Amino acid sequence: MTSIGSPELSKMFDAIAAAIAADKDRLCQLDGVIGDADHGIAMELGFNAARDAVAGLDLAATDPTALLNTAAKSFLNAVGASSGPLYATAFMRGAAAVKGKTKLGADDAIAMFQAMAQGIKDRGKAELGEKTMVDAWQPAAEAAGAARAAGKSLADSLAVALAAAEGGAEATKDMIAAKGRSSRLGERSLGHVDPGAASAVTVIGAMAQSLNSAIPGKV
Amino acid sequence: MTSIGSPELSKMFDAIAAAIAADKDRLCQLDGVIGDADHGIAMELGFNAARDAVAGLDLAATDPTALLNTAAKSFLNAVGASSGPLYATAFMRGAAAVKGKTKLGADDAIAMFQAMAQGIKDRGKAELGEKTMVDAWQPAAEAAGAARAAGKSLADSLAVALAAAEGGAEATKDMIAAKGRSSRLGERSLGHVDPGAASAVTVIGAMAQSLNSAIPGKV
Amino acid sequence: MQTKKIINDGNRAVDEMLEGILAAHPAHLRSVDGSPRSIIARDGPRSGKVGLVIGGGSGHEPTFLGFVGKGLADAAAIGNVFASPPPDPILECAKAASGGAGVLFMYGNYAGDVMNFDMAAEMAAMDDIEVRTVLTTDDVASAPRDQRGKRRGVAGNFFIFKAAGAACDRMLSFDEVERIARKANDHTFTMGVALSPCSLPQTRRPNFEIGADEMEVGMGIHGEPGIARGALKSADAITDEMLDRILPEMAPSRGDNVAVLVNSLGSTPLMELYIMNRRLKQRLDDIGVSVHATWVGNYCTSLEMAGASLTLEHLDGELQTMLDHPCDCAMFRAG
Amino acid sequence: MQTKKIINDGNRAVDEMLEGILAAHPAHLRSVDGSPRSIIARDGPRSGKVGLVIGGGSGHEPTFLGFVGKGLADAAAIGNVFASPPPDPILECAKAASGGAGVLFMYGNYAGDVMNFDMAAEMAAMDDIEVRTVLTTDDVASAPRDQRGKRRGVAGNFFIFKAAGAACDRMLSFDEVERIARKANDHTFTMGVALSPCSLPQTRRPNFEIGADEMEVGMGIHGEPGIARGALKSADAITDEMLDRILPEMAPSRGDNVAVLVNSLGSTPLMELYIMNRRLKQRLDDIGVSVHATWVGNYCTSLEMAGASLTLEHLDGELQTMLDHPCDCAMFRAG
Ligand SMILES: Nc1ncnc2c1ncn2[C@@H]1O[C@H](COP(=O)(O)OP(=O)(O)O)[C@@H](O)[C@H]1O
Ligand SMILES: Nc1ncnc2c1ncn2[C@@H]1O[C@H](COP(=O)(O)OP(=O)(O)O)[C@@H](O)[C@H]1O
Ligand SMILES: [Mg+2]
Ligand SMILES: [Mg+2]
Ligand SMILES: [Mg+2]
Ligand SMILES: [Mg+2]
Repeated sequence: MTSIGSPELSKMFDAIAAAIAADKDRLCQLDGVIGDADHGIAMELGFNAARDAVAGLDLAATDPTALLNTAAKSFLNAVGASSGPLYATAFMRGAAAVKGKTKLGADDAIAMFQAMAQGIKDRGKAELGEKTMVDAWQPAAEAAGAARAAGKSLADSLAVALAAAEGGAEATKDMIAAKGRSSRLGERSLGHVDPGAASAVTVIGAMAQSLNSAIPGKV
Repeated sequence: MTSIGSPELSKMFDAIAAAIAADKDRLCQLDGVIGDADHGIAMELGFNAARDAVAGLDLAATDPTALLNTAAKSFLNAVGASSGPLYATAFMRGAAAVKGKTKLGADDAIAMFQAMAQGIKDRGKAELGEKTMVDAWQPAAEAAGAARAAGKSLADSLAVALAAAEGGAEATKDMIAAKGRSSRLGERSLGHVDPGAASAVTVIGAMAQSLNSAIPGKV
Repeated sequence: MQTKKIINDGNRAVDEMLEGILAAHPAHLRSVDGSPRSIIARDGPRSGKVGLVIGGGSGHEPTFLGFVGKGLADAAAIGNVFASPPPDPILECAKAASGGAGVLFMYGNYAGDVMNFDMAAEMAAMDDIEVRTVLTTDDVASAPRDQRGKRRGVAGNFFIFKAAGAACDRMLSFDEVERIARKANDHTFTMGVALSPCSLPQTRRPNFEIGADEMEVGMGIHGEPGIARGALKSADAITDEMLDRILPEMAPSRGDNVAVLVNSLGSTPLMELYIMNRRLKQRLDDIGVSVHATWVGNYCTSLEMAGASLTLEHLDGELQTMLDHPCDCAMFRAG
Repeated sequence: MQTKKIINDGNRAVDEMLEGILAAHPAHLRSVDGSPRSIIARDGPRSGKVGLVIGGGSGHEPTFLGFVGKGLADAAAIGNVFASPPPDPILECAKAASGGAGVLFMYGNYAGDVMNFDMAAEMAAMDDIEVRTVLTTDDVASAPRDQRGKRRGVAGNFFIFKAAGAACDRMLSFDEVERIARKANDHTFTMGVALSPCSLPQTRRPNFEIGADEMEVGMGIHGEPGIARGALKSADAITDEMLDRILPEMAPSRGDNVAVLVNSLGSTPLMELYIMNRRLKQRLDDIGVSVHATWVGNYCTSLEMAGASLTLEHLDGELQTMLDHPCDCAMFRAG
């Protein structure tokens, strides 16, 4: 296995859904502090729906773009909320980034990953430092791109992406929210991790692990 | 002091109000178990109103009958509930029993006491054993009457009345309520003291103490 | 530790509430001069009409005040929290509601209310007002079927008062009004469950204890214990448990019409009530019973108690006419 | 330990609630075929009329569903608990509400709602439906005065939707409807306090922690923290604190008219709301401001949260006309 096709992407959605389900309570608790306590629910619903929709596809007859669009649509329709449009846009952009391919190599996977981050940013109109999931996704995408450009393997690139996401999520503690529900808290949002940034780490971690097993080693 | 006039009755209402106020929480708790948790409130409101109304009278120009009727009316209007008509009727009957007197001797006091018990019974149409305040008041009135008939002093007569009330209240534990709010509980009312019987003990105790100090010793 | 309430002085809560109600609904309600606990409809009492006086303890809002208005009750006498009003404000209501054709007293069947309203009725008779009384006894959980007269009046009040109020508004005779009121009571069945206690403004302590996973089946609307304490069940199971008591008694035939009230005891939100209504409708569909009208919400509450009750009114043509008769109250409008 | 709820499966709560709502109100509401989260008025949309689509997360009932009906909103798109609906059901609402004269989207100003409704608006444009959007931003506690556009929409929705719905029903032009909707929003001010948390059906855990003697001032209707945590105060002090923020911004002149909404966030009973209304009326009387109409009750809730909000709408002749315009919704009627 040195490339990522629809079966591998389907496994990736299994992995994300499992990781998010395990993380649900923590995410709801984080959201309870500065938001409305439902982020874990939304993420679980969304990724369960995406996983199930993808599992229902004839993977032999579905290319990655179609698969990612299916995931996007089903996530969105199951969730709404903030996470819905953000992750739906992420996957639709990821889908567009790999249009025409049936198998994704390491560069394609990185391109998909970067497109996802950009999609979240475009949909939410959030900048770095506004205490949103962008604070995890953008550094992760930048780190992944830089690592790959520097000749790192997919696994290593995604490993630095995950580390960057973790750093970014941790950094949201010191930010005052400027976008999303918690932006009305002003200074009271200080000291708490943004739930969307926290879940981004979980999503990115599951993606990394799953894609690494599709393209293992030093490719 | 060997007789009871309006000043002494006024002091009696002070004494009852103080005793009930001190007992309020327990009475609410008892009522919470088999009723609606407000019995202490009703009794406190009622006796505070009675005390205040009586305190507002020109005692020199008010005979016991008028005083007791004032207490009845003010208790009733402050409370409503079950306790309101029951205690209002008690005091109105007590008032009628001493009609025409300005000073009450021991026999009058016992007659007043018995009339009160009968008033409660008539108003509530409750029989002994139905788990109501009648189970304290009726034995108390009977015991007081019997003791007085046997030549006991007012103090001793009221002492046996109090003991009988206590016994009667305690006995309500083993009764299934057949009147009042708790009558819908069936067997679930078993094992709990009736709040109205409990407060009757408090009222009778305060009355006894107060009247004894008006007609002390072996009269 | 005190329970949390937005109040000032607990002892003044009822009077301050009434001030707030009169301030909110000046077009519908006023109090009798000198008797602030006697609330009457601005457009209710009139000559030749049987007057309808309802009342009882506070803490059940919008019962009783919310049902005062044209086409429903003419007046409500308001007691302390969970306590019958004393006779005086009831008497003032009777006087204000009297149009010379008699005054009907309607209220839930509780010892305290019976004593106070009866005293008021005696006083009204001395003022040459003929008073009759119809007690509501819709709570199926509060006494066995053969002792219907011993049952409590709870949320079904709403349908029963509505029928009587419509009969009065249609200028029916005292006999007819009384007959219809009794019939509405006979045709109305309620059962409730409670999940958590309320607390009185004066004590601010939970008025009963209940386990974290328990419910009280058949709970009264004053926190009186019901018929059984059990594990909290699903909405469908709770609804079924209620219907399994109500339906055998009501014994509707296929094609019959009912009116439905899914009532919150206070803090149970609409979401949960509508989930119950979903099951209720399934059950009625199954036995071919039609729902003529449904009310869902806070109609007869116990302050902030959590829990809900179901009420079914078994309609015939006459009761349906009374139900559909328009009414215009401060907190409720229909027709 | 789970919080107590009368539900079946937490994940099915919203859909089961909707089933119960449609079963209860068949004369008023129906869902779009194939889109059960798109609820439309039976007597609402019509040719030549601007369509009004509202919506948002569930858990605020009777907001939003309760305000769908003739004279108010034509359709509501329903999300999960405290979650914006996705674009698809919103789009279906837009199609159903469209009478060819444009469709106005109105909803509370939350990031999630904005993203989903905007996506739906783009999709509607592809179907040749012109969509405009007016966000409600009445929560004075959620951003400073000079950032009104950043504020949340809360209970004031009720007045703002009502004005827009009336303008639509009166067949005003799209421009006029939009202008009136914006004006109603500009004239409407809300502030709330919360005393205890609610819990989501899926988690059944309190969604925030609060001390036994504390209140959260400026709490959002999803349990979002407000502007300050403080000791629980008396009803009068709480009402004053709210008015002291609202009135300086609203700046009414002597003789002005306002409409009042005293809203329960869920479990706060009518008694407490009316006690607040008493104080509110005193304060308005003091400054010579008249109350044209008052609503008191559960209008915009956060499931079973304890707490209350005050909303004032500063009326002029036009807004008063819109407020008085009749509407007939499943859970609300006026005029
Ligand atoms: N404009 C935005 N751009 C990017 N991310 C956002 C934006 N608004 C909110 N978010 C993210 O969404 C998360 C909340 O998601 P969720 O709880 O599912 O939705 P909601 O706030 O609607 O309840 C926040 O923690 C934040 O990371
Ligand atoms: N019919 C009755 N006859 C005598 N006492 C009664 C009757 N009904 C109720 N009571 C007494 O009243 C008590 C309850 O009083 P209270 O709590 O003040 O009234 P309520 O039941 O209206 O809340 C009961 O404990 C019982 O002793
Ligand atoms: Mg959230
Ligand atoms: Mg009691
Ligand atoms: Mg009581
Ligand atoms: Mg949310």
